[in-house]
Amino acid sequence: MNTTAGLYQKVLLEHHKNPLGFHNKIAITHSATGANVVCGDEITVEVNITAGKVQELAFLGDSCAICRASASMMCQHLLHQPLSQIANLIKVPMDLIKGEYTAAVNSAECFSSLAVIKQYPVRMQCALLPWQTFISAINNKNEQRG
Amino acid sequence: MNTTAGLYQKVLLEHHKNPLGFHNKIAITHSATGANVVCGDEITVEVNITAGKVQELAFLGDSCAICRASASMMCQHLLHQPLSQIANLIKVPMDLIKGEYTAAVNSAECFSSLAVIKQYPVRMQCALLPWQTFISAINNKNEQRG
Amino acid sequence: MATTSAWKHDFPIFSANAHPKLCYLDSAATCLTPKHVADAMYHYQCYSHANSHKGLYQLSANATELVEKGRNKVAEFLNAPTQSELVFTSGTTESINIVANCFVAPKMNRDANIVISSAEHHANLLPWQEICRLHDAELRIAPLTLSGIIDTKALDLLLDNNTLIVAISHVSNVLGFINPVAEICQLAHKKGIAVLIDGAQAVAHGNVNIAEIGCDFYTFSAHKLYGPTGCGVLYAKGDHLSHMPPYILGGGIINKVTFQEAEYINSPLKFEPGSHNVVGIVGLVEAIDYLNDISWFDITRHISDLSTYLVDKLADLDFVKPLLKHNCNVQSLPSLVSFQLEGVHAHDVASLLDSENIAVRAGHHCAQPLHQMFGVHSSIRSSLGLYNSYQDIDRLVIALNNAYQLFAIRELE
Amino acid sequence: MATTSAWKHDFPIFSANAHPKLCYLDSAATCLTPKHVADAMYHYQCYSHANSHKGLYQLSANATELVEKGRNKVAEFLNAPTQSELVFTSGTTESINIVANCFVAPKMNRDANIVISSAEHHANLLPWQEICRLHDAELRIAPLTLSGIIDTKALDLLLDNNTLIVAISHVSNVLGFINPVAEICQLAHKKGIAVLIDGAQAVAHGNVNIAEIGCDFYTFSAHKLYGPTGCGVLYAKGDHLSHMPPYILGGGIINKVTFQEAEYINSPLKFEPGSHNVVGIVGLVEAIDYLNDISWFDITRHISDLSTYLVDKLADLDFVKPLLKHNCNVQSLPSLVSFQLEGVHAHDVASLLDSENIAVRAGHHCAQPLHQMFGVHSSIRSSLGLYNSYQDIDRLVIALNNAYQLFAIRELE
Ligand SMILES: Cc1ncc(COP(=O)(O)O)c(C=O)c1O
Ligand SMILES: Cc1ncc(COP(=O)(O)O)c(C=O)c1O
Repeated sequence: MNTTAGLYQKVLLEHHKNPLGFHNKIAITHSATGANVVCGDEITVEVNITAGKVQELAFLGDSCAICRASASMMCQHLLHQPLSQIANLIKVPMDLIKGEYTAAVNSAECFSSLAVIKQYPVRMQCALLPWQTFISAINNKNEQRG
Repeated sequence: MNTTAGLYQKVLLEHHKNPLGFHNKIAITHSATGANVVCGDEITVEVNITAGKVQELAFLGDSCAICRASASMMCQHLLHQPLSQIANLIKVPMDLIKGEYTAAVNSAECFSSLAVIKQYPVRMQCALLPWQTFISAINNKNEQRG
Repeated sequence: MATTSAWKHDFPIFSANAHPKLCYLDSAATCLTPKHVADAMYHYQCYSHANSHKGLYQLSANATELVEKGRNKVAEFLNAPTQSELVFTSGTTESINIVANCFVAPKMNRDANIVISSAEHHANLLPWQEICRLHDAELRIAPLTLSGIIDTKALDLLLDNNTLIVAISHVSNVLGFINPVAEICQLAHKKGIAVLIDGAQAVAHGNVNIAEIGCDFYTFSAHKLYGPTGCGVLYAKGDHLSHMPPYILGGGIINKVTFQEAEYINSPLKFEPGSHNVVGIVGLVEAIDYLNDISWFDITRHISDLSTYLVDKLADLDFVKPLLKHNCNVQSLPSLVSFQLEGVHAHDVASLLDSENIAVRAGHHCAQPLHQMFGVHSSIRSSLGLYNSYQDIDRLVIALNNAYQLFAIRELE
Repeated sequence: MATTSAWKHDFPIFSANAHPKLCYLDSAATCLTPKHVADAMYHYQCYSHANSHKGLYQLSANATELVEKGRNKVAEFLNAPTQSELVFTSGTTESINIVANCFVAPKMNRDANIVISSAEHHANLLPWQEICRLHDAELRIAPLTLSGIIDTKALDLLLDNNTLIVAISHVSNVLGFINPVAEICQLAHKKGIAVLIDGAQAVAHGNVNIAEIGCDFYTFSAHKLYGPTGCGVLYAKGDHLSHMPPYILGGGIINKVTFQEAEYINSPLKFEPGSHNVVGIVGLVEAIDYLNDISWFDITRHISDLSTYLVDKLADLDFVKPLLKHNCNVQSLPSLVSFQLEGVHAHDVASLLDSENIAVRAGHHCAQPLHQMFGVHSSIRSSLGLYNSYQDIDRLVIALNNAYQLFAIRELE
């Protein structure tokens, strides 16, 4: 069996085994927790937003490899980005996961392992969860801002 | 088409068209009304029991040919019979209808057209209704005795 | 005039080794099954059966997809507005009970009232009667016009600030005429009242267009649309479902549950506890495809041709007493006719017709109060389907003549 | 050791043109369908479909007979005492809801309590939780022994004069052991308390003998017994049903109805409103015949051989953590095993296994509180059916090894 074929691409497994931002201790300004009813994934996304930028990013929780890898890629992707760019930056990977990405794929190459997920509809929600939770987190200003 | 074959035997149709006891005015000592949910048959059986005998017997109501013919045969069969014999007298035709009659059939020849009904389970209840209602009637002493 | 239907050979029951002589005039009770539907169900059951919505493996994901694509297919079939929601149930009966118990019951009080019509099937009477009984509230019965459709003016007078819902059939299963449902929805909505339409008898006879009707709830059963039993639909407008508690409780309807409390999900799945009847949904979807392939234009023309013929032929028989004389003022033709034979019990008619392989319904057709209104216990109902032809109606007419000859009696005064 | 099951070829899904490589280990969710069952359903749907219980014509009478003979067949299968009654429902979920709403709810008050176990499926938890919530009554949870069966002594202590029902599973769908249901019925009956047994997971694994168990209610679903979805059973002892109001209201459940009031019939049909799911019942009956033909002796031996092998093989894998260690003191073998892989999320295991054509269930299996009790979110469940063989278990073991290699991570503290 070619274990790195199919859903579990090499890059994805790399992120799963060595996740960026997993359990990092940061100075939290925003955070949120999301859950996936079907499989019981739970993830907490923690963000430090200062001076209009994502200064730090971390996540924790009991989640599957897809969710975990997706969260790791998110930490890599969004770190140090200005808030004003976030909506754009999030759109590409989320569209890729949902199979709604129509532009040329090479512009999104770093997410190629996410693009496979659209073939596994039951797992789509796993991959989307970190991103959705991130969105909740940055909208959680009022409650969470320290 | 042989219209008198099958369910609607000649004898049965005779009783249906010229029913004995139908709408007869009698001095009622016992009576009861029965209904058949499936088809909406309704029958009232009226009896005059005096000196331990069924002196008179009548029925009325809106019922199908099977029920009506069965009621007519019942009036013929039970008239002038002593109460002590009723249980026995009722058993033969009811068993015939239900297909539970095991003895030689010739002893019940006068009911041969009832014996066909067991082949039509949906109509069984139609044929049984007068007899069941008669049983209710004679058990209705307290309420109905004039 | 073609003597057989072009689609009759799609129905295996008429094949030589089954019931080639069957004259089936009881489609209002349940439609016979086209081979397409039976094949699709068989194929699913043999090669694709799995538990939907809960498994992560491909076989289960495929079953989930069948259900969810089925939901879209039904929405399209009904022309349901987007934003609306569809629930798969076990049938019309369950669908109506859900609305009564989860939409209306929570708002009930002694001052409340519910409006139905006098021509409702027990499925659209008993649930309302029961919640009214429980809350000592009033069940109001809208009358019919002489043409056998709901009297909208009279209905309008029954509506007030305390009316919680108007629940009426799109087509009565005894009278067969199309009720002015869009108009009734407008009347009710003007007063802020929700409307449920029982579409059990309407779905097989022309394009149901919920967007045009504008109702809050619509219900039907797959088996009245050439699909299988055990599968029905509840359409709910907008976010009605999200304000309703679940009805039957079981697996797959919660976000989170502890021994102490449950948090229910917010989607049509809330009303689909336990294992989905996927094979039933597969059958329904195939039935819709089959009918779409024929084209609704052809279907409605076929039925309305037959129905004209049926009404005319019965009118020629002077011993046939229709429950309701067909009235030329009614725009639509009935897809079924209920009647009595003078001096003959309906039960005997049905039995005699059966001996000639003609299947009609006799009884109160689960609409006892309507029969009481007409002053009768029972009637004979002849209803039409795709497989019927002029020939079937000719056979019916001959058999009715026979029945009359054989049974008719002069009633005693 | 035979490497394939003698009955595997009865299941068309394994045929060359379908899923020949499928290793199906999710029979506890739903059983695959033997050709016999699919054929019987197809035949009915094509050649015999009609509305039961309402028509007088032969086709309808035949459908009625199928349902009523089906009732006898099920009674026989369950060894139900005579005088008891059987209702056809849409599944276990509806069956339990009927008992909660129609048997228990009418007796509820604030002082009342209901006893279930901690290993119940949501279908046997939510209906009780809800009626307790509505009446501010108490839901009591009987604990399990270390061997994963209901602790009868502890349960006994929960029973008092205000206990209205004990509702427990015959076999838990997460743990797979046979609960001492007969003993529990005796304990409860001694105190005059009724008992419902949820047999969903028990029916496929040995002779259910209700006369011996002595319960008041027993429920199961056809699709867990190699039959179709959309069809279930509620057994009720003696005249329980006649003291219960109907649940879902609709056609065919009344003696007489006016616009003002209804008089309900007194028979199991009171709980079967609307059109019967005859095709579902036909499938269930065929499934029972199919299993009887194989012989229950052979079935239970097959499953218990496999189950011994499964338990042993999993015990060899030190990274497999069963939710509950199999305990030699338990007389019965489980027909399913739930476990976790050390450091691997259940979801990933299921996906990886799926990529190798192995179907297992991952999640909380509709028993979230039980998982909470074990301190986990989810588990992997492998459950057995007629078509399984040692080979399937060998494949499972290899795939679990792969999954562990691929995914296992050291959790951070
Ligand atoms: C123990 C148990 N109870 C109840 C159910 C619910 O069965 P159904 O979904 O067929 O109603 C199941 C199956 O999921 C079960 O395993
Ligand atoms: C108008 C109407 N409503 C409701 C029903 C009940 O449908 P079902 O038995 O499929 O739930 C029927 C069919 O009998 C009907 O004709």
